[in-house]
Amino acid sequence: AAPLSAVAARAAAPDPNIVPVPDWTKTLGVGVNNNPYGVPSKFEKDVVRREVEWLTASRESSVSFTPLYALDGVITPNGLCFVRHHGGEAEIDPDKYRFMIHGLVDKPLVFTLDDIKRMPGRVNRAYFLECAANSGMEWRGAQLNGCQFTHGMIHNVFYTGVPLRAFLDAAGVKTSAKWVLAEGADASVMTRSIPLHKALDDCLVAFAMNGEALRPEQGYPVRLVVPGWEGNMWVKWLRRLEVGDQPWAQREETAKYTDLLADGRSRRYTFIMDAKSVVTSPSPQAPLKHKGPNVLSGIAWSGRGTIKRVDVSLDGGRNWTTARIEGPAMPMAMTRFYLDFDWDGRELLVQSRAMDETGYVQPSKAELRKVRGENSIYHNNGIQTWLVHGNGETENVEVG
Amino acid sequence: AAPLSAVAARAAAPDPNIVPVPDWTKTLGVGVNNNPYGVPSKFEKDVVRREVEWLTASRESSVSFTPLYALDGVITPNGLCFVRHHGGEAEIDPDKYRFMIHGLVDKPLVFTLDDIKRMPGRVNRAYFLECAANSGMEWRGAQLNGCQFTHGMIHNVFYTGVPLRAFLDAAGVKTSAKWVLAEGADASVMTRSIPLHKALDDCLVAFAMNGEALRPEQGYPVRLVVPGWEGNMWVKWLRRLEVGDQPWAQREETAKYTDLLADGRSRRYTFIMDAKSVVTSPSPQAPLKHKGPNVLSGIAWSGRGTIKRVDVSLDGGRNWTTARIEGPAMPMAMTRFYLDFDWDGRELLVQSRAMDETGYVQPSKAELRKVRGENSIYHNNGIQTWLVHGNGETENVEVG
Amino acid sequence: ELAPAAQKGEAGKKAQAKAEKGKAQQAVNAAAPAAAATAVKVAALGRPALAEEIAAWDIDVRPDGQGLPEGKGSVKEGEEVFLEQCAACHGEFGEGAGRWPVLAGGAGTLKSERPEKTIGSFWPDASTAYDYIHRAMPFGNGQSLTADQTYAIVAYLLNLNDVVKDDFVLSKENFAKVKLPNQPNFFDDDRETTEKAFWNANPCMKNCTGEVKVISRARILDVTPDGEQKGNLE
Amino acid sequence: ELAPAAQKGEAGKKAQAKAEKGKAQQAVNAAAPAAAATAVKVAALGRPALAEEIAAWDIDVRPDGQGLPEGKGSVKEGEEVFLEQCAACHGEFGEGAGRWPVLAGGAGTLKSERPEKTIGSFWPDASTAYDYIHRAMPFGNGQSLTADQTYAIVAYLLNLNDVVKDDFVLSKENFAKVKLPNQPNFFDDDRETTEKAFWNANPCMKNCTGEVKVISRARILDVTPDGEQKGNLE
Ligand code: HEC
Ligand code: HEC
Ligand SMILES: [Ca+2]
Ligand SMILES: [Ca+2]
Ligand SMILES: [Ca+2]
Ligand SMILES: [Ca+2]
Ligand SMILES: [Ca+2]
Ligand SMILES: [Ca+2]
Ligand SMILES: [Co+2]
Ligand SMILES: [Co+2]
Repeated sequence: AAPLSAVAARAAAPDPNIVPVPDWTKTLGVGVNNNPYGVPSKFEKDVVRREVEWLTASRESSVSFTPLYALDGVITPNGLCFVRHHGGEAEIDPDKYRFMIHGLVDKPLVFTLDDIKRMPGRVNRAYFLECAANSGMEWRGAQLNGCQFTHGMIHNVFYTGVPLRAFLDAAGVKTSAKWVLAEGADASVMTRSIPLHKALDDCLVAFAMNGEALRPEQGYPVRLVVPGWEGNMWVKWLRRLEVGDQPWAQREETAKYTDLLADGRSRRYTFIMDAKSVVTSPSPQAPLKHKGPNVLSGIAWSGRGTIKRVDVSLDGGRNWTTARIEGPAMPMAMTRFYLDFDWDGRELLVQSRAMDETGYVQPSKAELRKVRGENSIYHNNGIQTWLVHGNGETENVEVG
Repeated sequence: AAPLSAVAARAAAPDPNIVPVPDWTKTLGVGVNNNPYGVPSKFEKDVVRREVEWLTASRESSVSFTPLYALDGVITPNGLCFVRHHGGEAEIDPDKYRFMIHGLVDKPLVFTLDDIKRMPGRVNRAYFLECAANSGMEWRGAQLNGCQFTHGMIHNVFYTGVPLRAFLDAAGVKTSAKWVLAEGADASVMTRSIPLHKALDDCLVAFAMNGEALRPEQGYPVRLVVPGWEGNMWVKWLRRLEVGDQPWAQREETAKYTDLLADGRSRRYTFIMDAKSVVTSPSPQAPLKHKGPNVLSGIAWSGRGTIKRVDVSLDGGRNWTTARIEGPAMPMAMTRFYLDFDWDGRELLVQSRAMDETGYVQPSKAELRKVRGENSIYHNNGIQTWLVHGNGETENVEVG
Repeated sequence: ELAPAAQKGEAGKKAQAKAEKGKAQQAVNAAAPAAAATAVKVAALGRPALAEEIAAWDIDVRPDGQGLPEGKGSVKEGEEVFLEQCAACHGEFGEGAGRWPVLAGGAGTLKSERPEKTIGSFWPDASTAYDYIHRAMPFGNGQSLTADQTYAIVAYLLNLNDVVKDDFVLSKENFAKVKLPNQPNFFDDDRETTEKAFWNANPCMKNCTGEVKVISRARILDVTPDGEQKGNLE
Repeated sequence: ELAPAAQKGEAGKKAQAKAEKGKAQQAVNAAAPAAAATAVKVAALGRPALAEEIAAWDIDVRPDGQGLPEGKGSVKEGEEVFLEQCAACHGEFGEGAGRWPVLAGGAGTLKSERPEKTIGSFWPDASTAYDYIHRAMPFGNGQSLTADQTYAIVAYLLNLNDVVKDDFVLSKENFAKVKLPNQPNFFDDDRETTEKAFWNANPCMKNCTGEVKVISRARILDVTPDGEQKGNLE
């Protein structure tokens, strides 16, 4: 076992990684355009999206999770944004892409991708996208040993796009309109009903993410952005918007994405993602490796606005310390927090608790179960606990 | 030729991309984890970094340029960040990585990568990195027909790292210290002298970019971040920091990165990158394709702080309109601007002019030549002109 | 060193010298004044959608019957199509094969520890079954069923769920009469009222709980892919 | 549907039931109070660097001679090594082969249209040649030259640049005496003074120029890779 002292030991002999000079300093590396489109270091090959195969019957209707434990900062790299499909990944020729708007409008219209890119009012905004089923496997107790699996259905991306409002204005919305239906061009022909007020407020028709074209698995060439609301509504491969006077009761808003409570009743139209957070390091896939100084790193987000504060507990929720929010804290965007701490090797029960600008405080799992039971599947924003053992190994546990 | 009317024509027959329903809506696409680390759509295969082969004798000491014309928003995707090496791309095993700090310090120290990640005070910041030689080929007149080549030695990334100051504090800087030397572990063993005040101010020892580990071609596992200052100083594969009382007159700060003026004298230590901007669309690689509404998109940045205003001219600098800054305008970070405009097919001479928070106004090329001549190579921040022809084709030109 | 293209410079210089001055002149004179160039007419983008185009994509069906096509189908006919095209995944009686979804049964389970949420036990609207089956089933071959086939399959599934009798024939006309039993148990989002307690300006910071016990451990359940990475204390 | 792992749930439930309560108890009691956990000693990270380690990496040479190793080398010796290891790229007389860098000549060209910037015509400090050649040359095999070889090559390059005579022997001791001719022509960044005119709170917005002419066109020079993409007006 390592000594408890946090001071690094004096090296007895020169470090073989310093003397002699390493090979990479003595021979030329590959040229500047070895990869015209760059890829991560081979030493990072484990930092990938992962599936949980027992979750669904088919890989075309499944999910692969963001490796949150290995990421830092505020942006999710495009190649690591979690993926959830219901009919596989549509591969759309951008020249053949069309977007139709019709229903309760004065002029039903068809737009090409070029048309969308020519619309005035283009904006750039960072938003988190969280699947309402994120942490859904954890309602009945700790199940999956890694924040990639417990919390990896979230990503945070800078979108470039045009306010959906511009398209509604172009078509001319009739006064009787109250809802819109967004529809994808993939094999699931994904649909969701969205209240007109949200569509007119801050939704985007986005064609770029983190600076480049949308990725195919994120809806290339065009997806809907529905800030702060559950990810399933952010229709990918957007082909159609119908304006109507009532919701459509589509499968994804009735059979799914409704929240069954303990009394057998079900809450529907639970669009907003409540404030939530998770410590990404330490976590089961990112155990503590050293005593002494350590940096606890985590993410927090809220569908109701900006994260104002994150508290961290190292003793299972008995005592809390306010963490340092680092980097931009933008409304409805993932926010990074850190706690610098000194570890003497004692077991820890690590938790984080997010607060947003509306004063909402992320509840404990017990508090959440008390009002919702264990059968909601969706919207599990309860406080996560990681048990850090004396040897640094970290487990997903629940405390009570 | 297209009619001048900006109103789209009524389709005579149903669009074959709508009726019948496209194949991608009728058959399942690939599964959710087809690419555990995702890649762009095959339809975006031309959006890559490009070299200009005649520029240098060897591809290990060369540059490949960011395809700015195809990008939007404020972030540069990691795979498309321009690359400049002097000895190829070092491929470093993170477990064997070491960072040494010595010289005029109380305690010379060696850090592992884990040590760096355990340092308190980790931060997340977005900064542009511009090579001082960006636009260097354009001093004597319009040369390269595309903003990828004229302006593509810039990228903008969110870094995660530790203030360099923390390492200097740990080692204990002696009172006689005035400069530091940063050195890379690549085959060029790249070195630059940096004033101590900058090192103590806002420099970062960074290990992540845009949320994930640094890319190999950007210095994996650790690079220096020197906000607002010329890119060559942002030493990649950082292995060593020596503290001293004078600059080292290294090759990159004497033979190179000094600015030869018309009178034969040379300006040195020109670290700050002056305010600059360029219209990325339209541009030679992104011609106008339609009359009627269009979105002009561009980027602006300044090493002296935040971009406060960008003006756009469509008539070669005679008249200017203030563009819309869109998305976050962060200090020493790339800032996006747009101008929504209606094009009737007349020839345009497109320019943009950046202003920063210090009141610095990006000069015209003529103004710049007047004070510097044509032999500086570095720090060409003159206003760029694109000539848009009546058929939409766009050329790099200079006006006088 | 990134110097100007010296080797091509001479040719370039010459070419520049004879640069078409007339053309440049024109470019300048013709340039749109900045003011005019920024007057954008939004109405200019997009083109009118044709009725046939809307019809090709407007496949949704609402609870009030909007979107239902002409057609009809019996439980018996539905059983036939279902056995051919659906049963392999969903079971002959909608009981689900392997991990594929269960479509029938589950009545009375919604308050239990393991609710079985099917069309009969959970779904609020029969229109959703019509919409979804025509839209996305059979999995990988969506929009291949005719209207009559879809009516028939929905009739069969309603029958499996004890909502309609064995001799029932579903049609556009009688669709509105079909009511699913769990419909009354849905209510709209009320979290801001019922979960008001989660808004709290001063959450507890010190000695917030009594004794804290680990009550559940993912490691013991052991369903995580790849197992887990071990700690590596140095 | 992403439901809890029902198929493994039973085993899990049982396992949880017997979750080691003793261990959990310990975890809680032993948890560091948050206050203590945040007291970080910065000094704790990093370990002292050994003298041999510093020596292995501290290869820089400064204009004042700091960093120069013991050793010496003559122009003649330098010529030999240079012809063997350098001339293939840089030419026998430092004149450069193909596009590889020129190392000698260029005197008097700095004000001309095509300045030739070499060690002799441009570089301010001879120490830079020592530092860089030992650090990074021969290209792809840096740090392979001995101190004597490096002194000799620098002597040879100084000689090619007419800075030292043919019989010169460069050494640690006489290094400080070598002065490069262009040294006095370097001055520190003064843009905030000399380019003060670029700060301007109210840049011109209307009718700022007279007639605007295209005076230079990249297309005519035609040195762009891949040629260019054509416009595609519809
Ligand atoms: C190859 C397997 C397969 C076949 C064949 C198939 N399905 Fe499905 N079915 C699925 C999958 C997978 C899902 C879930 C898709 C998802 O969640 O994205 C599903 C979902 C459904 C649902 C929704 C279940 C729920 O609870 O939300 C219904 C209803 C359904 N299928 C009906 C049918 C009918 C009717 C047919 C035949 C016409 C059919 N299926 C054929 C695989 C299949
Ligand atoms: C295989 C080709 C090659 C060989 C052999 C080679 N060099 Fe170089 N040399 C280069 C390249 C390429 C550069 C420019 C590197 C850069 O800019 O990153 C360079 C740069 C230099 C420079 C700096 C030039 C300037 O203006 O900044 C000097 C001095 C130099 N070499 C000296 C030498 C000496 C001395 C040797 C032999 C001991 C040598 N070179 C062998 C390719 C070579
Ligand atoms: Ca409809
Ligand atoms: Ca029955
Ligand atoms: Ca295990
Ligand atoms: Ca030194
Ligand atoms: Ca001579
Ligand atoms: Ca050409
Ligand atoms: Co919901
Ligand atoms: Co400079």
